[in-house]
Amino acid sequence: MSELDLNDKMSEMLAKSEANVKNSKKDFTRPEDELREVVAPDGSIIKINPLYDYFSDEKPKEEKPRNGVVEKFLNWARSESIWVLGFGTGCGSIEIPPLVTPRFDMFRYGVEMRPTPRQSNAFIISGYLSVKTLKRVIRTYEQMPSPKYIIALGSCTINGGMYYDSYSTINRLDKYIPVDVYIAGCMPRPEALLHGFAKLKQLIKDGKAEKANEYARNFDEYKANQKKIIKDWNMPDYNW
Amino acid sequence: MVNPIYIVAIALGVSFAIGVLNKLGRNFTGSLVLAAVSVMTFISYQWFAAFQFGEQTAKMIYTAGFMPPLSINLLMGHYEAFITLMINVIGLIGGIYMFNSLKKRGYNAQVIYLVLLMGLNVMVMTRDLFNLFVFLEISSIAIAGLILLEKGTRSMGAGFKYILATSIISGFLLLGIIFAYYFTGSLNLDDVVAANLSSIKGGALAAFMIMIAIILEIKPFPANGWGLDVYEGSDVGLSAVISGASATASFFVLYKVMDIAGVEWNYYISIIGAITFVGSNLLGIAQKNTRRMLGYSSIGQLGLLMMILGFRDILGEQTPYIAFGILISHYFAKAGLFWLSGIVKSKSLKGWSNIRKKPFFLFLMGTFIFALIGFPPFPSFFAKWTLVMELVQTGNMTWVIAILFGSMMEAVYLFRWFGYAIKGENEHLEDFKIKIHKITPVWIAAIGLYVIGYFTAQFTEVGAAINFIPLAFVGLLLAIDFLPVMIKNTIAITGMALHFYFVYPELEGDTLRLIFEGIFMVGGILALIAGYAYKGKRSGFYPVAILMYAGLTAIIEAGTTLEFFYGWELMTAGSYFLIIRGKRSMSHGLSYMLFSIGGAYALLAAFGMAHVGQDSFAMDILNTITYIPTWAYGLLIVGFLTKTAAVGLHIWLPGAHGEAESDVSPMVSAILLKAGVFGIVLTLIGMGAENNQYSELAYALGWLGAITALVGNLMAIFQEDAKRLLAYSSIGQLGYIVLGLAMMTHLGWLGGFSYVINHFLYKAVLFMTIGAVVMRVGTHNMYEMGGLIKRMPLAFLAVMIGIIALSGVPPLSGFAGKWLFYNAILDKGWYFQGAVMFFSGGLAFLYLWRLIHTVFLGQLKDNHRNVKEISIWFLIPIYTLIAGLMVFAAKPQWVLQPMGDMIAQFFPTGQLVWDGGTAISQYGYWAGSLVGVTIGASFVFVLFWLLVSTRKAHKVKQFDITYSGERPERPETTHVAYNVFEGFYQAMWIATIPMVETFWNRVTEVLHETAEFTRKIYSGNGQAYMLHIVFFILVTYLVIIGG
Amino acid sequence: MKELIEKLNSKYDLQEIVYQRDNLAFTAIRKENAIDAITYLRDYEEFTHLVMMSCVDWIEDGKFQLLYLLNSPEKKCDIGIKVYIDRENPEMFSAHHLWKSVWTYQRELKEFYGIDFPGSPRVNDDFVVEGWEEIPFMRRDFDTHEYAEKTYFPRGNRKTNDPAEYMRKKLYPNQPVTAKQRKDDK
Amino acid sequence: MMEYLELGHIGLIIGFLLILVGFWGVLTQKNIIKIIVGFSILNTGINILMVSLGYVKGKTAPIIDAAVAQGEGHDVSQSIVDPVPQALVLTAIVIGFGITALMLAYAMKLYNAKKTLEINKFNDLKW
Amino acid sequence: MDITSKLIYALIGLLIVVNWGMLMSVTFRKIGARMAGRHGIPFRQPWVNLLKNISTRTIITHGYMYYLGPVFRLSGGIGIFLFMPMVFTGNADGLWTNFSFQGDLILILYFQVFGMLGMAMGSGEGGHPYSAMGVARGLAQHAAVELPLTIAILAIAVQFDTFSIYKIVEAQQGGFQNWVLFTNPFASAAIILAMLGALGHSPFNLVKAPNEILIGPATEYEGTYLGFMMSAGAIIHVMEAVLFMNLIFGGATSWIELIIKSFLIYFWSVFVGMVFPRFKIEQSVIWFFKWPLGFAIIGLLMASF
Repeated sequence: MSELDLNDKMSEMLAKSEANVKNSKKDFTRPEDELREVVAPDGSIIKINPLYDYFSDEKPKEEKPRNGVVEKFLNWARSESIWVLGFGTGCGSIEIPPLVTPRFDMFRYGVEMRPTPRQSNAFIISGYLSVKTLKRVIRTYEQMPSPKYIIALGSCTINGGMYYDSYSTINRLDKYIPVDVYIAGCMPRPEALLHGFAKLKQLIKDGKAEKANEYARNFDEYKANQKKIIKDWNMPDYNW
Repeated sequence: MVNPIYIVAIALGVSFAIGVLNKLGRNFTGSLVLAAVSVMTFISYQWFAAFQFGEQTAKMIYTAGFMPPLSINLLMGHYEAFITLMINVIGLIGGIYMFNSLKKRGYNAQVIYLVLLMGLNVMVMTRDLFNLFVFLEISSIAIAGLILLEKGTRSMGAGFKYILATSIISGFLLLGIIFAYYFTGSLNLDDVVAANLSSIKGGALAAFMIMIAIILEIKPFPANGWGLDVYEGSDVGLSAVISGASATASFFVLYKVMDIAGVEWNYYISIIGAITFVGSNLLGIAQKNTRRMLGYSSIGQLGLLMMILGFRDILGEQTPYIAFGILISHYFAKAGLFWLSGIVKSKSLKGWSNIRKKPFFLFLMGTFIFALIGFPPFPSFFAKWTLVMELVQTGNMTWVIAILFGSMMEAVYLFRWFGYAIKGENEHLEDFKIKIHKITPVWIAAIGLYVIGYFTAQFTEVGAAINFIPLAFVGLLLAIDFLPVMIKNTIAITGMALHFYFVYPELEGDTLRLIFEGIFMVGGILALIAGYAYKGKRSGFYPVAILMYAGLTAIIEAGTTLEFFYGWELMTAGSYFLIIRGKRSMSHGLSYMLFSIGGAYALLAAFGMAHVGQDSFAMDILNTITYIPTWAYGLLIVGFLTKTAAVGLHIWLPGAHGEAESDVSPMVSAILLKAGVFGIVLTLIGMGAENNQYSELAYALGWLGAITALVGNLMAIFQEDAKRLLAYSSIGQLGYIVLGLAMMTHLGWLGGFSYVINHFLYKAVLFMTIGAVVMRVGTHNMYEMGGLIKRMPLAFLAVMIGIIALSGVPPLSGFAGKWLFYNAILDKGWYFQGAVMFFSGGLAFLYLWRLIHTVFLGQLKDNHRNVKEISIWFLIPIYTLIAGLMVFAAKPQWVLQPMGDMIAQFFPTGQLVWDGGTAISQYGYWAGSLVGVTIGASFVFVLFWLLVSTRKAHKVKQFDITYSGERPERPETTHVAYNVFEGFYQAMWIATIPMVETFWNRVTEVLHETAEFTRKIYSGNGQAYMLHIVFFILVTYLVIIGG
Repeated sequence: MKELIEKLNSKYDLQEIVYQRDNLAFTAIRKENAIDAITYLRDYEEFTHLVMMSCVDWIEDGKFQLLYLLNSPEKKCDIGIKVYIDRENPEMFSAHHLWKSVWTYQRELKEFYGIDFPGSPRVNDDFVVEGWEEIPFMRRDFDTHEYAEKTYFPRGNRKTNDPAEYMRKKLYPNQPVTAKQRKDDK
Repeated sequence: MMEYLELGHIGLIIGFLLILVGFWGVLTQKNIIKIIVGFSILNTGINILMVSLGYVKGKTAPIIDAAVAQGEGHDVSQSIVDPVPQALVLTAIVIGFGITALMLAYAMKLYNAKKTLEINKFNDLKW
Repeated sequence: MDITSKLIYALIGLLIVVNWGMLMSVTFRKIGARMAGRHGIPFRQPWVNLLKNISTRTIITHGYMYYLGPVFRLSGGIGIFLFMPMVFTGNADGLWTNFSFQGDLILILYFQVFGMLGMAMGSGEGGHPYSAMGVARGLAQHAAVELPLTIAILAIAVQFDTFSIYKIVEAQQGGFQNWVLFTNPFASAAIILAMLGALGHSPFNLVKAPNEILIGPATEYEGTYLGFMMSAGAIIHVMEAVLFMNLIFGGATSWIELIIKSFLIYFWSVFVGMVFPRFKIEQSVIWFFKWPLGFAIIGLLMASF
């Protein structure tokens, strides 16, 4: 790109952001999310809506558990194989690394860290959650395959904790995503976390950890809450 | 029979009449001139016809009623008749061309033009030395006079230099004649010859002076600046006449007077000719001005003719044939080119791109250039062939090298020029008008070349009309070029199919040839089917494609080396045109042509060596080369390797294949390269197959093949252009084939041949698919594509099958080649070559994955969201080929068994044993079809299981990926495609330095620098030119007499 | 240091001068002169490094105080340039051409305080919070508690304890409070 | 001295000298007119050379007049020098004249074009 | 042996191999844990993981190639198993030779790529950048491993004048002194070193490169796909070990011997992996061109003279 183009682009961007400020009550669309037109190789014009064309935004469905013993057996397997997504959302994520150390060693309980949401079934919301992070959390949570579990760590996720009056930190996590297990404390120690895992396992075994279905059931409500605080929503409504 | 003296009489008479008529105010003098020249032409034609078709004997015409030496006498023999015919014909059509410009310059110019022709005629016919001098002077004065009548200082300066130089030369000639008279007492040529001038004391000096003057008239290098200036500066019509008539006459004069000097001069004339030929052509490289370049070329051609004259004792009765072929090609082609340059007007080579819009101009220009270089079916091809055959026969390899080197240089600048014309990137295109009287002569020249080419061929083995049927077909396609693609394509396919149908019975039983013919014809037809996808006229495509196929099939069917070479050159010409059709293909087309010509010359020399001591030209002579056979086979191999693009000779390939059109790439890659393989096969059979006498050659070839495989595959990894990637991959694959063949064992050949077939199949699939994709998406760069599997699932499937086959992963057919290679390597003991090859095979995964990933997988680009599946016309041939691949994969024994039987003719030991579908070698075993069944079964089993367990899978879109909680912004920034193997590059960069390219660049640089430096001697100063002449004479004197 | 300030004073008519330490001084410059002075300091007095740029909301005075803290690696001293700008119409000349880091500082100030820097690149883009609709949240007249109550579903009956006292009560309910502890609590 | 130095030899020597002078003029003079003069001298030299070569001592010019003894049985050719070179010279002179004229015409036109007669200046075409 | 019983034996063998492969992977994790002073995962963990993965309730697909990726991978693994003679019983068509009569060593060498290539293409359609990066690294390393490995294998083939694995194993019977490990130590050294790259543990685990490019090619795969890939991984690990066992460690005459030997071979790679940190691509490539290649060339020279 030449210097000139860059300048043009820059001034265009400036004009755009100024325009955004003027009617700031409505529009948070970033330039890259606006409708755009590209020229196809054969010369025709393709209109692209970046918010819809690239995503499958079908809503989640409730997934019925299997019958009786089979489901019990599978739940046992799920409970013994908790793969936690490696995503530290707040200060509590510093409490997770000790779990892999010899002193706590979560592996013996079948708990492992996985790097990608596609392969994990548990998500630890570690401490305070700003609105900005919430957006990422929602996307990540929705990308996990069902059944999936949320462990909320620390008092910030319960009632906002010491950030209860912050302009950018949520107070109650369960208004936005369904939570299976809360672990209170500021911060809870790794032992508490292990205890939380044990609790979660028990819930799964009892067939009570069906929060993913709850999310699907009350999807519109959750979405409304999420969208209320996330003003610049630039994702599909459900992230597959 | 009209007395030839009337040629003179009419010219003189009309000249006088014009003067008178002009005084009377009559205005038809121009037509009168043409009429006069017509009559002159008629007279010479009459004589020529009488000699050629009748029983006429040479006739001496005595003037003034005395017998020589008292009077001047003219001789009208066969040659004289022919040469005067040539002079008069060019005088006539040149006169038509110059009609207006002569008229503009007034009746004086018309008179002078007539006088010029007359002078040339008499120069040819006269047997009197002094008369020769007089008419030499007359024609010189006439030329200078014509130039004088032009406008502008440039041409005037040239004319003045010309007259200065010719005066000096004629001074020497006069002195020589006087001395000759003094010593022999006669001016009559025959008397002087009879007196054996050079044996008389002091007579040698006289002979020297006469000879050197005549030689200088032919403008030998480097004493020829004056001639060049005239070629460049004067009116193009005149340049054409000088090049066509004056030079021809001078050449004939040299032929006449050579007898005076005696046989020892032959050698010196050859040397001067060789220096002129090589020197002028070398200097031609540095030329940017069209006309001057043509001048260099003219002089070079005359140098070649001088060489031939010098060889006349060696060549014996072939001399006239050879000289005729070269002379007539040069005569028509050069005149034609000069005339064209007059129409196009542009002085610089680059300016010629303005003829691109006029295809017939390109046709004409191509005709002339190919005729000059010596391509079939032009006379020069047959002449050059005979020349080289005879020279090698008599052990004159050095001369052959000089001739081929000079021709190579000539090809360099002529084809560069042609490249500019076809593909030059010149924004500023001047338009030009075509006048009928100017274009007609050019057409006559071109048609003359074809007609005479046909007749010339009658004296050789390819004379049979069958060899011209494909050319006639090409001509037909050329004639119907205005029709839409649909019709032409159908005609072309029908033609090829018919050809195959007729040829097939002949080849049945000869599996070797049948394999290659099948690849050429079936592959050709399939590639042509893809041509239906094109719309419009596709001007010029079909003639050249068919020309290539004609050449290819001629190679297969060749019974003699000449026929082989004929086919080879046709194929080269056709493929050159195909390649240069692509975008940005100028430099690639040029390098392809140069390497091809270089290779062809190597073949020519090798065929010559093979012919030594043999009576026939049959292809079998390759089996029994006795004359420095190692070199001969080496040359053959090098010649064929230029087509298979072995490392060192490969630099033309990536660009040529990469930039070619979508359906041309498979033609030139999957099909054309096999011609080189066929040649190598023939060579290796010639080397004795199993009883190979030349293991060192085979060993070198083997390493070359291995390194080619490595280089090709390694370079393919780092390409960003999909088609270039495939092109480099072709280099690598051809390396395997060469290595396999070089092993000279049964298994090696079987491996090589299985690669021949496989490479044809999958490379055609890949090139066609990628080409069709490129047609849809409009870019070659892989990083600009991506995710196309969503839009083109069938294309993806084709590429997937292609790459699995190419990488040699079982169960597809590529594995057959790998398996055979491992066994062959173990059999032969070439472990390290094998290791290099298998390593290259490993590298293939890298670029294959890259090809499929960056094009079809990953993120679909915005502007490709609506592209359609590739054209059905591409899918048909692609899936036909895939069916072939599948058959090979499912039943390898169907292919390998007959192939093994064929190879067993040459390599009876170490054959595979077939137990049903299981191939058993000495070392291992492989049940191709069973492996397929096993793999297929487990695949289907797993697939079924997955289908059952994930029947509810939700189909997501392209940005539904885990992106660290974020979402991708754009496909461009999410698609990993550019410089994918960066890490590998950091480890391997040292192996990717383009050493070969640097080497060839260095070679061209050195040539250019030499030419650029040497041509500075042509300072443009008339005196300097005279000094050159004097020095030339002195040096020649010291060498010939003083030395 | 002194000489420098005096030189600066003679040039730009400084409004208040505070010598904090031997190598640190603060001074206030009029808005019109500020960028000029900073440029001068950067180009002629070797203050090549912008340590930071911040803002104080003097709501009582109706002013924002901008602070440019400059550092000179050669002279090993810092100087803080204070600029008072009107709170009603907060606007300041952009200094983005002096240091690239200023881009970010000004973007931050724009978002936090609503101070405009016309011409500064990307100054209107989101910085920390995305999609903010209220008045800039670092202004002292913005009530974050009220905002949070309104927005983030506060869980009712929230009770705040003094941690020390709470733990003491919980761990040692019977032990009386000592004088020292009482002193510490204060 | 005349015994040793025949008229023919004198002609030869002068002819050679003139040729050399002519060459010198042609190759060294920069002025076109001077070059043309050089050519004329060269031509003259060649012509003299030619005539001298045909000279036979004691013979007369090949013109059938009183100077040539005539009579029955007397071979005319015995008393005259070789006529052929002289005939050639006549032709050569004519041609030389033609060339000189042509050169002068060139000189005139060249001068008109560039207002100079320096041969160095007419090197538009080179290399 | 008729085809039905062959099939039955092959299926039994496959079950053994899958389970043994999973057990080996636990062992690997256990060893790592113990070295770090941890308890480590329970032995049942891989089976539980597999069960959990194939029982997820939602599953996505990016397209048909994405879908076929794991199929290629697993059927590639199964294919290698089918073409490999597992246990030497003195009979080329014996009990546990599977379908090795269909092809020899070369077939296995090239068929290894089948799964890799399919997986690479499948993950490519997933569209995740890290998948492509992982594949690119993997292919680069594979090419580098291939060179010493091929030369060493050629050396072994030259030594025994055959490509038949059965014959190679047969020739090594009768005591450990007949093993290639001792008869051609250099080629064996090359294979032992190249094996590290083929098995893909640290320091040559840059394909997956945890914490760097997530998990490489498998980034977008979940649920059942992942389960398939885990099973395939288990099979392939065992088969790699068995291949090297057959080539240089004298093969196995019983399942017990096979299990012990393959465990030791696998342990070697685990042991190295525990000690050395990850290489970068160019380091890895260059490393393979140094020691393993040198050894392989010496080994080939030894075998050919």
